Amino acid sequence: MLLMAACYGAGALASLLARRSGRLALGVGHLAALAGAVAGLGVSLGVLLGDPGRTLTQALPDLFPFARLSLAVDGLSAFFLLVISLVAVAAALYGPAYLRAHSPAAGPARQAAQVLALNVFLGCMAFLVCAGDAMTFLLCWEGMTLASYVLVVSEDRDGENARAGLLYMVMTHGGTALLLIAFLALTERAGAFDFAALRAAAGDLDGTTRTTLFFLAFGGFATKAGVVPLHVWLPRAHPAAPSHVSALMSGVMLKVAIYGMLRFGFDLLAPVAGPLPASWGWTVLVAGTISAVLGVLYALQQHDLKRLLAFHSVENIGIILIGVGLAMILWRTEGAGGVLATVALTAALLHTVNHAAFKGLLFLAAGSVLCRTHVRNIEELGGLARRMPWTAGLFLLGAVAISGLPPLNGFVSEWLTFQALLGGASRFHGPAGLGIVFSAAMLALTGGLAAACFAKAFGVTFLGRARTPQAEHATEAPPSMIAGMVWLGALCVALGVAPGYAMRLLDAPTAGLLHGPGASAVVTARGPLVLSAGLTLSGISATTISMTVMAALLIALAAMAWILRRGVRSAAPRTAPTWTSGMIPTARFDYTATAFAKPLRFVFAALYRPRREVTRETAGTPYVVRRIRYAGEIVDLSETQIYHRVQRGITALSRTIRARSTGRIYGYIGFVLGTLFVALLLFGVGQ
Amino acid sequence: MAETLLWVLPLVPAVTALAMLTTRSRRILSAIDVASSAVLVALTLLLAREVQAGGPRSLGVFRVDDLGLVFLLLLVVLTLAVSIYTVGWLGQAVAVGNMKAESLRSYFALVHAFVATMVVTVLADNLGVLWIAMEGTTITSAVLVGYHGHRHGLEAAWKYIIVTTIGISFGLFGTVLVYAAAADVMGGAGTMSWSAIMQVAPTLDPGIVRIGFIFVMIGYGTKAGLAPMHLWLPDAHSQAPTPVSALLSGVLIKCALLAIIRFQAIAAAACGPAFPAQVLLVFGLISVVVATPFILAQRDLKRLLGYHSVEHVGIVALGLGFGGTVGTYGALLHVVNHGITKALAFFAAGTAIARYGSRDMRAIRGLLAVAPIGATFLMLAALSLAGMPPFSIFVSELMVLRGGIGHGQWVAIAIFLVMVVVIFAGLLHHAGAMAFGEAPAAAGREPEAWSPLLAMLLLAAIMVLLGLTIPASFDALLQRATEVIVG
Amino acid sequence: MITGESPLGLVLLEMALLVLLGPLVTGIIQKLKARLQCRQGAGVLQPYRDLAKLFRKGTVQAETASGFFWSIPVLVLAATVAAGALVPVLRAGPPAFPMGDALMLLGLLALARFLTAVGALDAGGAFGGMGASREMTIAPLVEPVLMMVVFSTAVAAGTTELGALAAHRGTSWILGWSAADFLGFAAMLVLLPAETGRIPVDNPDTHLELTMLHEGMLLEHSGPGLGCMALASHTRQIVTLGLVSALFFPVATHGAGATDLLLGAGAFAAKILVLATYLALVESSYAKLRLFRVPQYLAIGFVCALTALALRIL
Amino acid sequence: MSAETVTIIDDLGALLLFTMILILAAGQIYRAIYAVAAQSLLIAIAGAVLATATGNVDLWVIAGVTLAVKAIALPWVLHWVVRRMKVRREVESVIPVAATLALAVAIVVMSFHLSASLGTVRQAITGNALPVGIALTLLGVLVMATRKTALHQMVGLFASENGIFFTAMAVTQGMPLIIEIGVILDVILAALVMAIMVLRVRSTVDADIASLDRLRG
Repeated sequence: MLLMAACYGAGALASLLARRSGRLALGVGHLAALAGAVAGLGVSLGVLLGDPGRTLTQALPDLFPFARLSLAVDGLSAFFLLVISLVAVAAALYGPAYLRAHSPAAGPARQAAQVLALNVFLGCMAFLVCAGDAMTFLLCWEGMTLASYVLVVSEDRDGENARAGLLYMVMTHGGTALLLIAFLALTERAGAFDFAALRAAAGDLDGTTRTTLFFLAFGGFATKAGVVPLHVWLPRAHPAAPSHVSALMSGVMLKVAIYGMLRFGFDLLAPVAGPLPASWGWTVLVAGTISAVLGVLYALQQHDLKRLLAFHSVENIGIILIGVGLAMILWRTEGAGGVLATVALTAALLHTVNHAAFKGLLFLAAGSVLCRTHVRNIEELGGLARRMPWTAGLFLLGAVAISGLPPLNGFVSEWLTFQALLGGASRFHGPAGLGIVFSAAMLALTGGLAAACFAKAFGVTFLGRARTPQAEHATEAPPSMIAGMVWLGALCVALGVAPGYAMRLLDAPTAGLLHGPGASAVVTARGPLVLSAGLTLSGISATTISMTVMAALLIALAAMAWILRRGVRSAAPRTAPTWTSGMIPTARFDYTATAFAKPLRFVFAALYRPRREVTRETAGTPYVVRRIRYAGEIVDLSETQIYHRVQRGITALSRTIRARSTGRIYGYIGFVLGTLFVALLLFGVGQ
Repeated sequence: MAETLLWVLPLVPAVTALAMLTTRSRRILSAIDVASSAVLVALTLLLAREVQAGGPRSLGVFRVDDLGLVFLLLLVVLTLAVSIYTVGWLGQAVAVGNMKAESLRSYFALVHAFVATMVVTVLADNLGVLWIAMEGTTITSAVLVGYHGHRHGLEAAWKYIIVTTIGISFGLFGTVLVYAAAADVMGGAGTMSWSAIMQVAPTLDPGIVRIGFIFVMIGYGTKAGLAPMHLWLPDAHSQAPTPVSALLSGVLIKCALLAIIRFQAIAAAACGPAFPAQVLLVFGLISVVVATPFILAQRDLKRLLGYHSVEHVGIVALGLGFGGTVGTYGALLHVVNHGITKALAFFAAGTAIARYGSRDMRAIRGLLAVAPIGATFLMLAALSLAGMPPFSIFVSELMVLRGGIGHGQWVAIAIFLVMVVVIFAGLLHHAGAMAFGEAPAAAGREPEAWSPLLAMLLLAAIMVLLGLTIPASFDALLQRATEVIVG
Repeated sequence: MITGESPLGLVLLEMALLVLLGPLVTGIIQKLKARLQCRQGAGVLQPYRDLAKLFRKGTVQAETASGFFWSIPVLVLAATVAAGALVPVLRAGPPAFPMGDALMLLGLLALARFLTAVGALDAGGAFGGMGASREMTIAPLVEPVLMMVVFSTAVAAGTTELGALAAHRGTSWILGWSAADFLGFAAMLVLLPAETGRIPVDNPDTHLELTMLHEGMLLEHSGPGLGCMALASHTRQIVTLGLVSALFFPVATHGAGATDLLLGAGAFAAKILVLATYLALVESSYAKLRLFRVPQYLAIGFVCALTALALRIL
Repeated sequence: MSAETVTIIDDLGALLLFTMILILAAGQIYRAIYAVAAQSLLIAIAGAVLATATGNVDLWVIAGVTLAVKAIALPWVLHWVVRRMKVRREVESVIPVAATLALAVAIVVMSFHLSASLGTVRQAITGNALPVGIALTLLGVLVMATRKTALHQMVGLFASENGIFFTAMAVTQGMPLIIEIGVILDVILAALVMAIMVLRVRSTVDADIASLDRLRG
């Protein structure tokens, strides 16, 4: 673990020293990051595969007299450390080439600053999940925010990024304020900062305080995780960062917030015995469902590739939260509740790592498109599949995975979530059960919409004709970037085809957190090749699937179909222009993303509040139309309805107050006199 | 040894002030300036070691205890930083014509007289001497505020001297009342020595002490810039020459706070700790709340920093008001942290203003492009002022919060946090707008002068260090200082 | 190989059976439609002839199409057929070796649909995109409802595995149905045309570019590729019908004797015929809906399914 | 302390309040200055009375210094500045004089109510010196808050400091001499600086320094 720290530290330091030569800084810094990630992998695997219940602790130097700093890696921490390290490896492989290729204009100082921030960012995240006390947690939490802020604003210094960074900082800072209260309320009870003491101090909390603290913490973490309606910063900040950092922010940083929720909900604040208060789980479940649906709906209407991906992060966080909330509802309920809670938590954690894998992959692919074309609006791309085959193929892989389609990993975790939801529904009769099933239906809707969205994203970006010269002259990304993507793509396939083996890694977190059966005991009871989830109380009639067999079957069938496809007389295909009712096809004939998403915009108009304006240029008579200009936009409801109003309100208020102040000195004196008068009346009169 | 130091310390700047009048050469003046500040630092460290070894020392009307030592350290460190900064700043100011080359010596003399009075306020044991020195700071710094001599400067100086003099006269009235109570108890020739009064504090008449404390609170609170008596502060701090602004914001208001703390100790002993805590809490909250809108809608960079001082003094008052060991400790730590950070902020702002020739933040754009190092320092200072780790203010605000939560002051905590977040937004908005974007053609692109950067580096180093750790010796000092207050 | 608790071999046999019978079902539906519209109509084997012809032809490929285009039909066909492996045809009861459940089945169909849409976008040109866009608009609305129908039976059975579901329902046919079953079945009947791409949601016969959904996506495919796509859509249709029958009126013969299998086969044929007739009736008695009326139409199914679930759970 | 001393002090206090009201109501700057001088004279007398009563020598000195500085020197300085500046003699008040007087009444009532609520303070400070002192101090500031010209603000400042002096003298034990001297010196220094500023503004920008209000918000 110290090795990991050393590596990140060395990376930061090296990039600081090497600020004269950007190339060196990039190389060394990313190398150090890679080493740190590998070390992190080692640590986490060591804990996860070691004997369950073992906690790796490591005292840190006492920096502050009032708090003893320490690291404590238990199953949960190790799992999230694993997620972080997995993506960090890809980012470290991908980073140098990207930074060089995307912004060659950037001076060495700026590149060095970026690498420095990257190392700090990774280090803070790794230490955050390993933190054994509140102080370390808070310091790393803010350090993580600060480093990512630097990365966001450093990408290119135009106002847009600065605004995105500002919004990001302010909202997360607000979240941190909530966290501060939640933490300090515990530390002041405990008189110490380490988690063990907090756990003990939370033992004798009364119900209302406990719930209040949980909601404070949940609010704080939800801001970071981008839960609707606290998500507005996310689709701005994530795209603004360099792409491998976007991958880290979307794929990992949001998960750190999930870690915080789990740590608080199941560990620190959990009552000594008995189930959690019902309000916790239901809040999380509802928040998750709303985020999932709204996230994908807004993603559908985005034409900025990275923004689209960022909105999908909102969606996937929602899916994870559905699992978490369900686990909270079911935990320590009688009967097979415990088992079901394990299934739900397993689904959530599995989706956590899955989302890290495919969202990281997608962001990296989007990044290589970006650094080759310098265009983020997919309307201006197209036809890239023939010029960047690797990128296109890997993006398609990620698209299938994130759409929750078999045989890739997205399907597995969504399947587990569905099973858990059904189990919950069969346990709770009455409205509770109905609510659970309804969120299952919403989850299904989410999956379908995600598929639609990525059909659009992939099709419009990579297929058809190139719409602009940038897309026309794109070339394949350098091999080191491809390597980073391939690593994540391999993860997607492996987790999809053989998920049973991943369950082994989930044992420690699930068992450690729920004090119940481990993941593999429940989900892969029939061997690693078979996933099963017991729905009934007894868990007798369990639903079982085998991703492995299904993948094998698919391959076999594909082989047969391949032969069939070659046809009886295998002649090379003639090529001809695309059929466009007999006209000569041009790029303008291709279906645009706007047009693709239009029907869904109609269907969900209530949520989008679409605004469109059509301007016609007619030649004298309205019947002869020279040109039609169509402009349309959709608004983010929470943004326009909540944030803009609040912001406008505060600004207007302060403007007026400031305008009121006349710089007259007798006014100043009057204030002093009045204050004294009032103070004497209030405090002076003897009781 | 320590006793001699007690009278040597105020003498150093006083003598320097006189020595300044003997020469006109800028180089020599700056040399003397830096040298005497360095001597001051050295002597203070010596004194600190003595006190750490042998406890509080007193000599006549002077006395140094751990509480005073905290403020003294802040004072001398900032003085040194200011001296280093002034070297480069003067060059630019004279070049532009803000400072007249022939009148420099009076400027230096006034600055050191100002420092001398502040040293006396920190070291004073006799409450009367404390008051006299405080009024002395007002007079000297008022002249410095109006030093540029243009209309705005004089206006600010007038407001400053009038309002603070009123405040201080209230302070005198409070002092008289407390003295009356003490003299009544002691009988015979009563004394105004704080340490002596503390001996008998529990037996003082609570009623009269209460009124006395209110007068002191309003009076020295005016000087400390607590709302709603703060109105002069943004004017004065924004119009003064940048080094003076740093001293005003960084040290002077802290000296006033020290005076309040001394009387708080007496009042707490006489009327029970609840009463002064309550008063401090109210004024702290008012300050934090009142500062917010002016920070959000501010256009003038230095006024922004001025209002920020109001907020942070409010935070210190909150910490004292929350009371208890934790809260008081946090308050003292915050005094130091804010002093360092605010001086850094003023330095960075001063260089930026000199570069763009305007204090209007809408005119300052793309600082990172034209002055990367200074811009980085500005951003660091802004982030620290906003309470971001790993910078020092985060730690002290954390301590203050702990104090509040420990005493269950939920309402105060809620208001405090909301305001802090809003201010964070405003400050970061302003800082980001200045740092990023495209720099106007008018902006000076000459390389950055070394001495201001050196001064900023010194302060930034302390800032980050205190954000990452609290050295054991410093912690021990703060602990003992806390005991002096809380008992 | 044919012995044991419905082993892998039997599963594969059933799958092959579905693939072979898929075109026949289409043929029958066409024939019935023709009859209902007082036409002679082509023979029921016409789809087979079309397929044979297509596989004999050469390929014309759009010049803008990328490397993916060639493999799209392969993957689509594979996914659809794999879905076929999950439908209990001859008999009920969970297979000895688990492969997948209803969710997996729906997932595979969704995968096929996704790939089809991608392929449609590959050639460029307006019609493919139009078809893909509309298909991907309808699909997200259909899938949740389908899942809810599945859930409405799964909640009772405690599993989403079709074989186990069928076994749980046992031989209790219409007689044993509860209100929830009726509503669920109603929802399924509403969804069937949408899922099989038929009037009133889609029109399989038209090649008028502006009205077609599924056909629009196939415009650029030709020869064996088109053959694969056609075969895939035949299979998809029969798989959907099989899903309905497995959910609502399965045969449940646990024996593995030849008689049981024959009985199962007969029952299956009967069920498929009934559903095919229903589709034919609907197609020839309704007109195609405008695209933006389709959501309202599907809403009926949604309400039915939700009510079914409510009844099942409350 | 003998009862008649207390009564004398109380009478002096009443007179002081009367002079303060004169300052508040003064229509012309000169009147205000004369009133301050008279007030300082009364303070000096009070000092003398207390000195005889307590036999405290310091008080004699203080009384003398007060007489010299506050009753003669400062009023003269003010007078000189006024002549030097040739300001309009009329008082420009922020709020009507009637309202000012009403506020004054409120302040006086408050201070007496305040000290009445204290009880045992009476031994510490002679007679009604405490409430009178509070009232004088606040009233002096009230003058500053309700007048627009710089000179009036200086006048008000001195008046309010008279209040402080009165209370300080009335502290039964008397204040340490050195402190009193220091305080008075400070007051003189402040007065000089203020006077310089006033004149400087008058000379550079032809305006009353107290009427500058460009710095706001």
